[in-house]
Amino acid sequence: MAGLAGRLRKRPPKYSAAALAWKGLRGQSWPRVWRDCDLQRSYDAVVIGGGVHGLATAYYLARNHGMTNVAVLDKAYLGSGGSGRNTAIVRSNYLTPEGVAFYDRSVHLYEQMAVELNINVMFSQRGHLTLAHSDASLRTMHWRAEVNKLGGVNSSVIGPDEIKKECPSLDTSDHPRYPIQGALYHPPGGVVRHDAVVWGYARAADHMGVEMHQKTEVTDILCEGGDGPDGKGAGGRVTGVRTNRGDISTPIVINCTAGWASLISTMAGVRLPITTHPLQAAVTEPVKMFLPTVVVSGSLHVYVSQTDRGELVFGASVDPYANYSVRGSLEFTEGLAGHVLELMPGVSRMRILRQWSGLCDMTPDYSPVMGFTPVDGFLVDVGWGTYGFKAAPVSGEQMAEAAATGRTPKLIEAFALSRFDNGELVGEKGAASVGH
Amino acid sequence: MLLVPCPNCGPRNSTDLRYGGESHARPDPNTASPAEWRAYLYLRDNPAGWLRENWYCASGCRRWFSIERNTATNEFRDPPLPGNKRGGAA
Amino acid sequence: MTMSRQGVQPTEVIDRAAKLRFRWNGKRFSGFEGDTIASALAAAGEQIFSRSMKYHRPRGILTADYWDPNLMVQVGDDPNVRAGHRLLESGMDVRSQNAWPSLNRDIKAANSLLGRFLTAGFYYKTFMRPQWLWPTYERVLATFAPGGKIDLDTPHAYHDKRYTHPDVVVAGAGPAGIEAALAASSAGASVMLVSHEHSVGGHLRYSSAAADQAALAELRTALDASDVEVLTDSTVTGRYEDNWLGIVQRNHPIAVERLIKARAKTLVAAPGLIERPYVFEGNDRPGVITSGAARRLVNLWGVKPGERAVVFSANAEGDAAVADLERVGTEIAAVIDGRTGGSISSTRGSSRAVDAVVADGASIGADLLVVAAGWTAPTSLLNMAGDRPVYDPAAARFFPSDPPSNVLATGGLAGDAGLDGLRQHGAATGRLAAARAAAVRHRLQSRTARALPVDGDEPAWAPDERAPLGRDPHPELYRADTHGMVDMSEDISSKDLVAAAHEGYDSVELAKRYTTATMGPSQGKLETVNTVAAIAEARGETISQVGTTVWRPPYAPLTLGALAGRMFEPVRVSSIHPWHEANNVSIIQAGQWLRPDHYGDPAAEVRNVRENVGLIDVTPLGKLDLRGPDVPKLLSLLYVNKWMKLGVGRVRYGMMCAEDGVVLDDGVTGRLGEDHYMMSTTSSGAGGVWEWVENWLQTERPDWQVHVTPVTTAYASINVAGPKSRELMSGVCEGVDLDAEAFPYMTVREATVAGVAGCFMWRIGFTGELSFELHVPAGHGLHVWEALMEAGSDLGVGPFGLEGQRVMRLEKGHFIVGQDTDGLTLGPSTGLGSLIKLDKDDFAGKPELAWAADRSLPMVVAIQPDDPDVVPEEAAQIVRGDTNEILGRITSSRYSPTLNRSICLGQVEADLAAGGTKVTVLLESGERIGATVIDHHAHFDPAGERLRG
Amino acid sequence: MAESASPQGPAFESPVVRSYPASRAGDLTLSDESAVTKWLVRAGAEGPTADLLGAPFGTSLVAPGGALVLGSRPGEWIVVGTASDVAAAVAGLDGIEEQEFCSALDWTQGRALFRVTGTSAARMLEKVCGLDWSDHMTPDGAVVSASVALVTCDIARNDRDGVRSYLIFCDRSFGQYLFDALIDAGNEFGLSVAAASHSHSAA
Repeated sequence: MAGLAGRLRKRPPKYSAAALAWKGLRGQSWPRVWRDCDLQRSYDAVVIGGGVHGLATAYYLARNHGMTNVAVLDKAYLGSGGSGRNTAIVRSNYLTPEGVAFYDRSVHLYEQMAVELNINVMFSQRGHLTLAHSDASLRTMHWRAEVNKLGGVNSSVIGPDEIKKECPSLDTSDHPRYPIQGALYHPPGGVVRHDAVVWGYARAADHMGVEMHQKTEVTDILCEGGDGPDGKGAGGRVTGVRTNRGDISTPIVINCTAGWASLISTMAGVRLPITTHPLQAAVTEPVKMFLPTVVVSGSLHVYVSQTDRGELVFGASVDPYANYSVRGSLEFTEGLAGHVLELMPGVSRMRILRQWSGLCDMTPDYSPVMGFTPVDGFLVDVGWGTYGFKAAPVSGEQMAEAAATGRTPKLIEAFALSRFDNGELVGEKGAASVGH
Repeated sequence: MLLVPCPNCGPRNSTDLRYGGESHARPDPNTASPAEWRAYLYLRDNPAGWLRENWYCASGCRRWFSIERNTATNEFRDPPLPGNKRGGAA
Repeated sequence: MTMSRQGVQPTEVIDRAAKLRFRWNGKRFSGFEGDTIASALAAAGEQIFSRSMKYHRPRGILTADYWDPNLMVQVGDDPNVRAGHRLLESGMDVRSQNAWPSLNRDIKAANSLLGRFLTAGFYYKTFMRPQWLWPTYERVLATFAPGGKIDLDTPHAYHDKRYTHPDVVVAGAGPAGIEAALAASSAGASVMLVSHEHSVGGHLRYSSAAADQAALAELRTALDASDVEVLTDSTVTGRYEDNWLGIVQRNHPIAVERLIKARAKTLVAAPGLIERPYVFEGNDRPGVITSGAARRLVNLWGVKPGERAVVFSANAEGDAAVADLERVGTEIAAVIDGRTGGSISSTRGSSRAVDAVVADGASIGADLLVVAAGWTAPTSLLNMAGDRPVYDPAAARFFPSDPPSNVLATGGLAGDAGLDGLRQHGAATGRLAAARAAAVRHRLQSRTARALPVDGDEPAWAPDERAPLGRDPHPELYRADTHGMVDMSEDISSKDLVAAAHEGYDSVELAKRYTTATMGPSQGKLETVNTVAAIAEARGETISQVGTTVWRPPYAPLTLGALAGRMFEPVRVSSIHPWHEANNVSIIQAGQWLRPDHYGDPAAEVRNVRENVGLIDVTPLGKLDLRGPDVPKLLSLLYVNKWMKLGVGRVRYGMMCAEDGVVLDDGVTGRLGEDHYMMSTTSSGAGGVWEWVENWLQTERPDWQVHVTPVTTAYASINVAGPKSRELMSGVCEGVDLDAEAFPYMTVREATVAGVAGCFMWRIGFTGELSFELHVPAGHGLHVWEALMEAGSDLGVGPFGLEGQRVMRLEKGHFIVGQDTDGLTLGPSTGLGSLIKLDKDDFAGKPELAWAADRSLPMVVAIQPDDPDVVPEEAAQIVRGDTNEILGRITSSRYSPTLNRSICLGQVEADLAAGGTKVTVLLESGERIGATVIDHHAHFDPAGERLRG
Repeated sequence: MAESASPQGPAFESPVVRSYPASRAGDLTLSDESAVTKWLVRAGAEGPTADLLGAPFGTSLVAPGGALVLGSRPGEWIVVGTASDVAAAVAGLDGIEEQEFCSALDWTQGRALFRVTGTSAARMLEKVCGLDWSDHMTPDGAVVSASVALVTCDIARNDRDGVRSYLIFCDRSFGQYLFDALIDAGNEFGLSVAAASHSHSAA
């Protein structure tokens, strides 16, 4: 841990109501939430991507494995990618046992996050409804509920009357084109203030000596011994990364990017089962609270929740064609509005205020690609599709363990890149519904 | 709404077409190794730039065609070629 | 501040003869036709219109237009209405938002005393413990949510949409925009001019200068005489790929709001400029207004904004405001000139007093403070086109840098000039837009088969030879020597922003996210540049160094109703549908199809089929007409089994797998003639299989001679099933020998049924009974169905629906693709592995299916609960004993009226697939029951004697 | 290999089963022409069949005998008219089979056919279809396939006496839905439902 002592800092003031009051009275200001550091020539590990996954990985490397000589590199600012563009939904009601166990751990970590990181991430476990509009989707809901229960996850199928009780704004009559026949109800599901998660991990990692480097773009990954050009590719090992701020030598590089996962992995000569599609989202003007739960409709490809500020936040399924531009489209908001009004006719006078999009790395089996690659020292935490945010804490924890111990933790064995060589894909593909 | 230059219909709204993904040759099913076949099924170049890909003019001429598009800027390189290779698993 | 209506103004837009009565917070008010809600209230002396989000500070008019953050009101069930823009209507019920118990006495105003503690982002730093209390905290915080109320009973009023393809769309109808539209139109282009305001003219509308009024009259006359399509009270909300534009029309006669989707060949962006508030202590006090607000109030609605005014002016508009105010008798206490270093430090005073404190500390008594501190260029449409506008400190605003060449900027967005200069630039822009549109049109026509042929080469892309507009120098006035509100709708002060920057949230995006500045209803139209300026100041950098944030669509908010429009939801019905509807049918939606689920008693329908004969309408069954010499090769390529030797009149079952070996679809295909086949697919798979077939033919085997035509609804499909079906058919059928030997199972014949020629009759069925599947020319489907019903009346014929069929197919153990299989189910898992012929040269998915042979795969099996009365839920899990280890699941289950017991299909791990294996099924109730895997998929008639009958 | 013409026997049942008030013929009229004989011909985009039928992709013409031939796709034609007119138009195909691979099938039962006529017909279509209906992009005689109210249709511009008129073909099962969607789109322009014109070739 070269130079660690030199860069450790005295613990800054904790956040609390008392501290707020004190500083308020004294008119004092708060210290920087994380430091600006010079880029070192060498680190024990380099994490590419300053989003929730990269920051959580760095945090757990330091907290659980004492690896603090770690740099997190982001080509823009922290949380500038999917972390700040998602709809902040957290749930664990997946279809497969491996998925359920994994996301259940994530929910558990989210529940403790505010205290552990000493920042209010506003995890609002308001309940999560996945609506079913057909026999087929209702069957899938039952399937998920049964697997969830076996995994110890609170999840059950409820009927239109109970749905109406949980969420009065939904049209549970049999009139609409897509009548609501039932829903998978998941009480622990909810929403989190996504930016706070970014800042919380960054601040906590910073306290332990991890360095956050913004506006630091990785332009190449340096390898030796691989079967490809420049020693890249299978059989080789990582020696460092090249950035717009100079070269860094490191034995471990962890690709925690979304949207650029293929491009970064190509730098190490690793090809991925990923295509990148934008996922769009939109927010309305605020109105007084009326939507108590998170509502998802797989068949209608829409999910919606109301923020504490009173806005409705919407998302849909990814754009139909592969694309790296995040400009957003009109047809997205049109389809979205139509589907929302199918569910909640009463909101037709609410106005869309802003739309945006983020990049999603879609895999063939709707499951991530995590862990080791054919290049020694190059790890991936990618392919997060539309469900990366909810997995951030557990991914960070597991990736940190993999990087620190050199062994694949049980919880992520199913998500190994090698499954695509032997054709043993993850069964989340069985659930034909948007992954929110 | 992206305009996709269909070789038969001319420029059409992207919602009139079905996206067929990256174009690449289908390996010989009788000689392909598991690695080759699964690369064909699953692995993608996914570049941020020029990409040859397949489209199906579903609402128009109902013809599959292959064309180069820049995935960062959404420009197309005319003219598209009819037919060409398929885009992997259904 | 005391506003009041004055004498008639030459420029006013109100009709004083037309009085409109309305309610404001329950009290009666009146205004005139042409008033906005806000101008009518202002004329009546109202000064507080809303309470601020966090501190609940009283707020009055700031800009008196669409973007005014303080004028959000509730009108009936319509929340967040822009009172500065929405025209007054008789009988409106207008209420203030975000105030409790009343606008003038708001209890939460106490928050302002806590301001120092409620700094931006304070909520991130507290409420962490005790954790169990957070939900309570959250509920309290949520009560601070701003905005109006929605009425969940609001009906989805009529909305619809329109597509249009004009050559040129001009966004903004100020003098430059109008000239651009006129010039483009006279150059032969089709033009759509979109005015955000209720009438065209831009800033000329509220200028009292004679020259401006003359020009306005001239422009309006020219527009009326032109072919330009003018949309008022409409906004170009977004510019998307290839100049695809969203335009919201708020004043359409038949639609509440109409969304227009325009594919413009060129777009002219002429939105003008938005006046920027100035940041100083007390800048959000009612009575502090922009110079534009003052001029609009006076000139458009004849409202005197105050009795005694201090005017802070840094530009000509501010000076013009002074003249307008004097004309309506507002006493000008002082004019402080921002161009010569003058400044405002703060305002003092209570209720109606707005005393201005200037730099030297002197206080000037007044009830109105008019501020003209500069402009924000609303570059939104350019941002959406990929442009990154650049900041010019000398002019104190952003300018376009390099937009795509089919997007042209003019008017204040592009630069400064006198009226004539602006008009000339607008006209030049219009001519350029028309010239480039002509080139685009030429290209479109030359590449579109159906279009009018064009002769000659495509016109060259017209070069931009417009004389550029100048840039008037303007002082950089963002913040005075005190701190004040930057974002009025979010209650974010410059102090908050500086603190956030010092805390490390020092990029514009981070600061925005942390403080929520610019996130409110005006989306930064007023706040963005002041926000950037505050961050730049905190970082000791220039605005150019800090850069700006990206403006995202929409430019102006639009309702979900407008975006949804008419919600087109195509439904498909068979030609027999009218009969079902007249016969107590219970309909089930299957994708786009409306299908009979049952007619009251599905169990009885099953028994009737088993004992007598039943009819089911299976029209949605996918049907592909295949013609040509190479059809057998095609079938061999797409199905896993063999097809080269299928004789004419023969029918065969086939299973399709995708290239990854996963089951894609199944069905029977029959050979109708030498080179003529009919393929049937699952109902849900019909569209996908057709595309799949075309894909192989067009891309992998283009040399094959096969023509594929979807004929799913060219035929009404009726399955006649039951022991008495042959007897029934013999009564209505001509031209075919129905005898079992002449017309055996798995064959097809052409026949005339009930006088309808050209029917195809297949000896197949899903029910396991002797059955005839009729494909009747669709235009005669109802006739044939009714004829069968009549002919079979003495045989006890009755209809049966999908539910009955589901039960019978389950009794027979037929799996359903997508229910008993899933997205990972490989061909052999269906139990039909013997169908897969790996000795074929090639077929879809062959390699995976070959390798699958060596893998231990989950299997589809028939399962019977040991207790015949227990029906496990579909999706009930199969587990190992008392553990939670999942070994499989029930995929289909029903109570069989034929066997009087529960029956299932399920997927289990390979080592449980053998007949006789005992398994444990976990019911939803939590109870675990025993069940047995049976050695054949068929629970009923495994030998298939009945269907061969 | 042309099949026998549409089956004789009971009367043809249109997919449009609802009845509509017989209102005065407004400027804009919609009629249900589903009973008309429609054949689908397939062959190479160039070759003897293409030469016989004329009407390259995107265009239409009136065949000798009066049937309307639409170049609906490359190497694909829809022939519309009375049974005898259509039979006459496709009669020549039998001789061609030796020269190239071609096929023809009677599609009368499979496709609904509507005609909308009136000066505002294009404005009406603008509400349900995203194509450019201007004279330079879709002149009289033009043929195109597109989504109309989310149903894929073949559309031919076939003006009547100089007045804009469009033939719209869709899968029979969508017929009732599409007919109602067109009526809704036309209300704004005073659309009225007219009786089938039984005149299907160019004026």
